[in-house]
Amino acid sequence: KEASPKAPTKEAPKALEKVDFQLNWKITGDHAPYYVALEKGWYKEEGLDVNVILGQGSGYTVQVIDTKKADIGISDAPVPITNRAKGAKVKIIGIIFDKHPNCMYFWKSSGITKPQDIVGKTVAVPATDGHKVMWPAFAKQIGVDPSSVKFVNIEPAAKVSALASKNADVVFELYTGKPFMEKAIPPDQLGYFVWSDYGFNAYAHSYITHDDTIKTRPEMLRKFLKATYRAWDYTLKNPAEAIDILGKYHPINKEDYLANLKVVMDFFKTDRYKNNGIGYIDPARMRETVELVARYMNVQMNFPPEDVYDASFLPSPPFKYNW
Amino acid sequence: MHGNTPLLSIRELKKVYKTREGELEALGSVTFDIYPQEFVSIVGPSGCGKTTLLKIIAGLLPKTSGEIFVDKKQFDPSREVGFVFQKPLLLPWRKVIDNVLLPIEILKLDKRNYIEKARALLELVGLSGFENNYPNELSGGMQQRVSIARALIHDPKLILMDEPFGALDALTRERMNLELLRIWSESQKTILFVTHGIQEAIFLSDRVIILSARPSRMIKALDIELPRPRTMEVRSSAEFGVYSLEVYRCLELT
Amino acid sequence: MHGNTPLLSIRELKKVYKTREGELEALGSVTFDIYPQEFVSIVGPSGCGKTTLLKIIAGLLPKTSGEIFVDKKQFDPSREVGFVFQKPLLLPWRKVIDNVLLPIEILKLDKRNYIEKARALLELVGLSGFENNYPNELSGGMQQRVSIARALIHDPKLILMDEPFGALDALTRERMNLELLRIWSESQKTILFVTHGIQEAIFLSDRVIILSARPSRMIKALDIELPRPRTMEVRSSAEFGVYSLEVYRCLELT
Amino acid sequence: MKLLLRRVGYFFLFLLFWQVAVMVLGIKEFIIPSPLKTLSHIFQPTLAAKYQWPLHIQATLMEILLSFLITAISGNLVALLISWSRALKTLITPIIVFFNSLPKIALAPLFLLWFGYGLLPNTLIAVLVAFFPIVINTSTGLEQVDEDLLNLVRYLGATKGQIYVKIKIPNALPYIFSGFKISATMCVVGSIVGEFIASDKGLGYLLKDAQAFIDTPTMFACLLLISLLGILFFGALSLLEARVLYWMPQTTGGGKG
Amino acid sequence: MNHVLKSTDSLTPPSRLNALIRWVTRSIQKNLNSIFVVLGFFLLWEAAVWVFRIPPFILPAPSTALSHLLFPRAEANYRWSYHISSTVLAISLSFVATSTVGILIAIALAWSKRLKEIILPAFVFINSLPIIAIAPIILLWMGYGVFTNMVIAFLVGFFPVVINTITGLEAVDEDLLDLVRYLHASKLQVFLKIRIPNALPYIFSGLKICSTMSIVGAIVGEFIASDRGLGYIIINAQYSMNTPPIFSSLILISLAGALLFTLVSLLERILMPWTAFEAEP
Ligand SMILES: Nc1ncnc2c1ncn2[C@@H]1O[C@H](COP(=O)(O)OP(=O)(O)OP(=O)(O)O)[C@@H](O)[C@H]1O
Ligand SMILES: Nc1ncnc2c1ncn2[C@@H]1O[C@H](COP(=O)(O)OP(=O)(O)OP(=O)(O)O)[C@@H](O)[C@H]1O
Ligand SMILES: [Mg+2]
Ligand SMILES: [Mg+2]
Repeated sequence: KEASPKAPTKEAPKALEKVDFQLNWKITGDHAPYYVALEKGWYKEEGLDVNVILGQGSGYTVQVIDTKKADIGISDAPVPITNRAKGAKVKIIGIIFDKHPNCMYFWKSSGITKPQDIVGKTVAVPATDGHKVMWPAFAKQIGVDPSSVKFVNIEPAAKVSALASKNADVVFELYTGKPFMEKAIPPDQLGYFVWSDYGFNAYAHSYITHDDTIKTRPEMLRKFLKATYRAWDYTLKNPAEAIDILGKYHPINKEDYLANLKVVMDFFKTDRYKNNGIGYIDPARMRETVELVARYMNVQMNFPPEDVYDASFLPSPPFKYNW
Repeated sequence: MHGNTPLLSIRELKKVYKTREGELEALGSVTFDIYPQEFVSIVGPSGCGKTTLLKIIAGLLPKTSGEIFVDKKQFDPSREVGFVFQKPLLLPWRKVIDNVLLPIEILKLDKRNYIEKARALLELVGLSGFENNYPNELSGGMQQRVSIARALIHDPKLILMDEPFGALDALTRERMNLELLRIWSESQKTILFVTHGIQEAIFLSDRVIILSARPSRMIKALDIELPRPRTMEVRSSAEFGVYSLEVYRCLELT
Repeated sequence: MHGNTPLLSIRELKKVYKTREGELEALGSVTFDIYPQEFVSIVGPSGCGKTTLLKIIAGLLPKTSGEIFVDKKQFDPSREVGFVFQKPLLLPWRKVIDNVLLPIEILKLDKRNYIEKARALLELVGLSGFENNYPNELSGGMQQRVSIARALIHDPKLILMDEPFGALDALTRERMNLELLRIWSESQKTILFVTHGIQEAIFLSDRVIILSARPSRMIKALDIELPRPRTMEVRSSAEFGVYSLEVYRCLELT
Repeated sequence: MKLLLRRVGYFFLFLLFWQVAVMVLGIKEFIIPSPLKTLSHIFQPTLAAKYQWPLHIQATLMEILLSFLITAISGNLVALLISWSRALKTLITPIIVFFNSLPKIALAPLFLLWFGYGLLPNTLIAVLVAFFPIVINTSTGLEQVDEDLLNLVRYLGATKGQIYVKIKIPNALPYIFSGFKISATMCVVGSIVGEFIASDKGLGYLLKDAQAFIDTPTMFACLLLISLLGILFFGALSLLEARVLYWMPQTTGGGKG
Repeated sequence: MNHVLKSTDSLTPPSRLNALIRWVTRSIQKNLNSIFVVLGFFLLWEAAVWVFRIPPFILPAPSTALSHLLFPRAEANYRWSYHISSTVLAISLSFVATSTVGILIAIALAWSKRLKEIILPAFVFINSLPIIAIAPIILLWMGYGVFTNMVIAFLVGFFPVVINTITGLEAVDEDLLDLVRYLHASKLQVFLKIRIPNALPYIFSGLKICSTMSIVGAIVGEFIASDRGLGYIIINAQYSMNTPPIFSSLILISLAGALLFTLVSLLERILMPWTAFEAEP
């Protein structure tokens, strides 16, 4: 197993509990909190020895959690929901972004003025990307036929190129990728629509775990979420320091990542998090998410919406984010 | 010139190869004796089965019928035979001395007892000083001499040589013939020598066995009563010419 | 036996190779004449520069100094020379007849005029019927015969042969010698023949030129006054033995 | 022929073993699907219609063939240049070697930026991947000529052009073909890599799509078809080789592949 | 007594060390040319970037890439030495593992005809798959980490080693086998004394191909299954269109390729001293 170079495991005393934590993707700005928690020793304080593992996408995270190759993972909410319907034993135990970050980018010069203008356009998006998976839902929500656009599969790394070279009219990419888009496309010419501004209200990045882990190691989950949300709280308050810490562990361009993190912070500036604390799972919205998945993505839901999540491990008192 | 008991007796030896196209009678029926310390050559047209014969004697091929025996006992070639092939077949990754010692390793004998012998043999073949060279640092003639030393290392009674000098140029070959005669007389071995060279066969041998084309039979066993040591004078003599004409006749070359 | 004017005169020909290790004097100084329809052989130790000599005559190598001329004019090899190499060097992707016609293509002559000639030459070398075979369907001796036909196709005056039968087994070689003599007398060409085989050289030639080891000089030009046609009886005669002994002496083989 | 039959036999044995293993060990479908399930995604009519196999196979096949064509022509041309002139050789070789050791996938964004997507760029990527072996093999072949074979025509005053046309190029044919065979497989791999970088159809596209939905049977079906394409292509080239190199001694019975 | 040796055969035993040294100096001379060409190529590239004002996200100038490599950056801590050393480790481990396992497999296959008949087609099949396509599946089976990374590199590079080694083991002069067969050599003896040494030149040419592929394999492995190494730097930088470190890494990777190739060639020379005297042009 990989251990980060400066992980506090080195001087580990006796009984730290090992936790394998599967990220959703390679390092992005929103992964800073885990390294903040590691650096400040908050996981250790909780008696946990957390091992952060880089990711391959939400689908991969679900596979890893379902086969118990990791204990906790990050995944886009609809993915575990879909897979639970297919028999995977995974549950959501906490939310990361309170707003859905899915977004579409285009050149302003292309004449797109509203999301519906996407009809007939060429859209570049990695096949394994959450955007592609959730497109049918969003398409129906904005009232267009999901098959009315032409998809081009690309490597995740090629998103910016695809738009910059105008090889695609539209690129689906998280809103958090905006600083990188702006590197290649002048900000005044870059157009974008955040899906959540057009009624796409599903939950997005969430912490998931296996049903068995919920049964056998509830305390661990509780401790993990406590330290993690504490780190989120700290990161949101000290983004520059958080990115500095992240930069100690990974070869990142801090300027780029700080810009990235600052965009991410927008997803935490909601009344829900202000009132209920970061990570809060709103049952109504979760139900909505499940319904969205069931309706628009042709999944047979053979269980009640309450089965897909378990809010009992969230920290109490919650970390209320007051921006 | 022969002793009384043959070193090796070959009786009605036959070999039939089974090929895709059917049976191929390589050796018709061959019968002859070899006596200790004799130098016997075999000549015959290409493809008549000379190599086949040597390989059967060395145990590399099964015979189809006939007998090979020593003192009325079945012949066991493994330690009694040294084989010199047409190509020197030295292992390029081994130094000269280690090439000479190869049979010792294969026979799982104690190598230490043979190192001195290997040196002595290399001296016999005129290669002292080259023990630690690699084969490709030697000329073709030198390589073939190493392979002769190798065939002698485990002290076999009988040396089988299958056109050992076929790949050498004619001048080197003449020299090697003189060398071989010296080695033979010094080492007191028995040699069965296959060649295409009629002059060569006559020059070297006590007896030349002439085989017919396939299926081969012995046309003639020609005793060569030229004086020894053989020199270039012997080779240029009128008697030599008579012997060669005899062989030419047998092979219908005239 | 010679006509009056030489076909080719070679005067104090020298060749020095420049190598990484310094200069290497391959041909010391060689002087001789070849007369029309003569069969001249060159023998000498390996590495003495025989191939070098032929290559210079054929224009494949520049000479270092000396002269090669015909009728007092500079010699132009391109259409006057046919070269037979040690290996047959047939192009495996061409049929026998197309191999024979290769020089015609290279010389950009009209191929149609030569097809009949190619057939005739193949008949001359005893290969009629094999025109449309591929080289790897022929034996080594047959391949070398094709290459002789190829050397004759553009009707050169002089045929240079560099150990053409060196790769053949001795019996086949004897046969090829007889063949070559027949081809030579029928085609009325002049042949300069390099060989290591002393018997071969004497058997074939009107004259044998003996070269010393490097840097090579001519030790002797031996006129062979054996009767023609040469037969195996000639070869086994006492006179033949005398000539060979002479050559052995020159080469210090005795 | 018998060998071929035995191979096919082993292959079915392998499939059977795989099927039994999946069934007995209860391996979940998204880890390894059973061969039956995999094959059903290719042959079962409704599923097959859903995946539009012919469309994707055709797209990939086009890329493979086109890239092979381009590789074969340009690779041999470059090899010819290298062997023709020493100066060109010193100039071109290091650059080719340099590019050969680069992981092409690392340049994915740049490829998209420079070439866009579709048949042409995918073909180009495949060419880039498969280029090297052909250049190496052909130039080796052009250089591995018996010096005496050259002398044979040189003393007749042959021109450089004649030497190439009559001796060097035919002489290099066996090398050229072995380069072809190596490149064939690499063209397949290269085309798929190209499709990964950017594509809107092809087996690589379908494979990625299936991966997104954790649809492992389809992924395996794609992999099966991809390697089938590779093996067929290789086999076709071997047949062609036997045809073109009719003058080579027939030594190989069934070929290596 | 040695009179016959004099004229044609005499050969002074040359020094093998000298030959090795000569070979090394000649190789350096030969590669000097290549180095100049590559330098020229970089200069052209640099000039093109400046003249055509190519924005760095499309193609950074080599000087930019180099400066990222050589000088500490305020905005990022690339920890080059850490990532380089981990990539070097990954490459060496996968190269060593690939070669050893590949050679052992080849020996096993050459030993048993039956085994070869069954397994070799399977290898051909695996070799014809694009490894990056199956990498996610491998990742799922084996999890994240150095070992997975090595497995990926192995799959990319094992084939040439296996094929070449088998060819070498089988390309033995039949007569060479007769040579030991008449002495009743065992199969093991035949392998140890004849077949394996005979295969060495083939093995080395396999290793040379494998050296390039191991590098590609190790880097692809880092793309997919690692959180360190140059491959990881590339993947990370791609996300944020941060091209200079990508090119720094690519330059380093090429360098590693050249280095590994040279090492293999040197090893070949040292392990096969008998080839030192093969005719030099
Ligand atoms: N393994 C084999 N299977 C079938 N036929 C064989 C085999 N080995 C040899 N032959 C055939 O048997 C005949 C005799 O072969 P052999 O090699 O013994 O002849 P040879 O007298 O040594 O010939 P050469 O003088 O050319 O060396 C030849 O016709 C040859 O083609
Ligand atoms: N291109 C070359 N460069 C340097 N030295 C050469 C070259 N070609 C031949 N030599 C050397 O010149 C000498 C004469 O060579 P050449 O091939 O002419 O001899 P040869 O008499 O034909 O020998 P052989 O009988 O073995 O064929 C040899 O010592 C050889 O090593
Ligand atoms: Mg034989
Ligand atoms: Mg010569």
